Amino acid sequence: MNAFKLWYHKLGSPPYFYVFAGYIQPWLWTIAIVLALLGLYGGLVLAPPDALQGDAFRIIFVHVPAAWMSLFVYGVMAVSAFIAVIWRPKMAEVLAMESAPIGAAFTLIALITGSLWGKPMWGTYWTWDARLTSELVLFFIYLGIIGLYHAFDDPRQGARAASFLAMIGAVNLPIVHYSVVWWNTLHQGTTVRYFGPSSIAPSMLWPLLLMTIAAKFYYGASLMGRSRVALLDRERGKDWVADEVRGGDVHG
Amino acid sequence: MLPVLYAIIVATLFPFALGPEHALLARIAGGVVLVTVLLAMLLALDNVFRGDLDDGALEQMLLSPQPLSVLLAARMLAYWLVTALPLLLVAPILAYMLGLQPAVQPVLLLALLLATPLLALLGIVLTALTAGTRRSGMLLSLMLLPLAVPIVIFAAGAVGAAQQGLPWIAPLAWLAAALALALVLAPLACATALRIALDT
Amino acid sequence: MSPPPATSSPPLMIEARALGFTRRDEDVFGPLDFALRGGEIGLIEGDNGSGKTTLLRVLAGLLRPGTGTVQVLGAQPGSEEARASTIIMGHLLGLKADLSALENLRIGMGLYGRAADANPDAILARVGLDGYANEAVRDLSAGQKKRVALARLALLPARLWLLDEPYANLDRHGIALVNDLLAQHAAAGGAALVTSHGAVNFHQGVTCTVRLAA
Amino acid sequence: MDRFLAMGGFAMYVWPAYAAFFVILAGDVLATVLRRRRVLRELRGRLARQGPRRRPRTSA
Repeated sequence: MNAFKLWYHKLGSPPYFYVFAGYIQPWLWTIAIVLALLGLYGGLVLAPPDALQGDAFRIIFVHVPAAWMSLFVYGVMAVSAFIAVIWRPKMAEVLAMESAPIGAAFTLIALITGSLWGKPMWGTYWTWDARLTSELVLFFIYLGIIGLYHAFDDPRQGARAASFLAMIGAVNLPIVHYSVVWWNTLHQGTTVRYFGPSSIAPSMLWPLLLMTIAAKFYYGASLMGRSRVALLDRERGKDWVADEVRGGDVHG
Repeated sequence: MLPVLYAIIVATLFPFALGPEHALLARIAGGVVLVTVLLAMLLALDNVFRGDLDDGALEQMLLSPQPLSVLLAARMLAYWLVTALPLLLVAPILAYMLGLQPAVQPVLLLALLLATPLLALLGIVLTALTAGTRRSGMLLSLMLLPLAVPIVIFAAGAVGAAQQGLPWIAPLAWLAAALALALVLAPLACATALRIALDT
Repeated sequence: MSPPPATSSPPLMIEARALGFTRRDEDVFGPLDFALRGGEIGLIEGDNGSGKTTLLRVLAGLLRPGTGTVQVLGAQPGSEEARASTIIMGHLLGLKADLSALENLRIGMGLYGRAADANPDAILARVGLDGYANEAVRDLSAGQKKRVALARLALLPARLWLLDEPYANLDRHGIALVNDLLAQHAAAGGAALVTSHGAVNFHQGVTCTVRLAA
Repeated sequence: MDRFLAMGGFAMYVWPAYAAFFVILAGDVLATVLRRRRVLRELRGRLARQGPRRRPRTSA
């Protein structure tokens, strides 16, 4: 426990985090790429076409990881945001604010791939189905957080305000989801099930899991890269940044 | 009175866009009035703290020994009285002009009576968060949309159910519960938000 | 808070130790050490951009100090105890333009309470606004607005005044009025911290000066 | 290979979906790289302006 605390406090210091992130980033990239290649091979080549959906089902190997990541990133961001608002450590602000664009990217992917999948399945690119609608609202929440962050001149102030918004969003998100589900049943809209929980064949499952884990590692890698830049930008007056800029490590 | 005028203008445009067919207008009347009222309230939201921020009165409020959340609760009440109450007065007229069945009018009014204070409370928390920024009307709309979605769904759900002669009390009960919760939490959240937005 | 025994020195109003403030990791003002007791008037000197206003805002509790510590009446700036006895008058006076001078004073009293035996009408007369009580602040001149803010200052029970450029917009009589109010406030055991770029006509009783480098 | 690319007739849905996935993530990476370059250029400019004179302040 004590060692963990020490490590936590060390990671909270920007120069240490900068070095640490630079060290683990290549590893995260490597794992993400290897897993993604394996997952793509399994999903696009090895898995047989689905009995009902034909080859269109192969979209799940990008859609489902993106949809899961859109929520996972939000969770990480909300926890960082909570810490940033209560205890105000600089690192939590950076991690929360640099997570938001990645989460927004995954949400956008989930929306695009979801509608590309919807066209062959439901005959339309967009339907106001509960999942797609919730995902759209989630996208707006991400945009609001990013917009609020950039509306402030001072990044620390912006980060804290946007973190507070992220916390409000975390409370709001389940409410949105359940109200949208209720609204959907009320209007008896299309009730489409992507796939029943029992119908996943193992040949489908393992590429899906690989892609999901790859997406998580990608998130880690991208977050490290973004945080490093953000730290350089925010700590510009500090000596360690000057040393970093003078020193060799200018690419990366 | 600007929000009221705005609501009247928006509601008037709908028949021109959709045609004066009575059945269609009657079906969408409830939803149109709800969304119109929401947009009109949004119009006034950006100015809630602007004046106090520009003349320094907000600083005096922040620094006074009174609890900030109580002062902000008064601010929220004032906003609702000035913006939402006049809208509540014109909303039945607009709904009638769009052809909403008279029997549904009380449900619409009740839905608005619960939805508008809820929107005011949540909207002002978000406005407080943008208090330290430059003019931000568009950003505020973007931030408010996700919070407004459930409110609109439940309020419109009640009106829609009443139009079909179905029981409509459940969604309104949810709105009332949310309002009770927001009445307690929103002033506190607003005080926190304001301190975050104005502190460096 | 109980009054201190008469023999001891007046109570500490502000105590700053190595107080500094940074914005975007750049120093706004360097480490400062100073103390201000009841009955004292402090002057903050410095050029434009040297952080005078920022220092006052830190002391009022509107901004958090970057480094060092500061106590206002033995409490954290911005805490409830500190807020109850501090008032700041900044470039923005905090007057509502649509309301009358008297109504603005009433708002101040509602927020902060009222000093013992203070009377809004008498104070308005004292700052030279006799007969303007019901005039909307919008219709007053810049100097007259400043006088309304000064009247509010004298009316409220705050023991620590933080005044940002109180002489701006004022004529000779106005400057004398500010000095008068400051003298009275100090005589009653209050303290004040005043910013000024190039102290003109400054009050005699300045007991400490805080100099900010640009 | 042609059969693989045809995706059982669903090529016009499957491939754009995969393209969206990778293009958007590549955009995320590219944005970071460009921002890093800009920040470093800015910082180098600042250091050059300050010259060899070090700031007296020590870092936290």
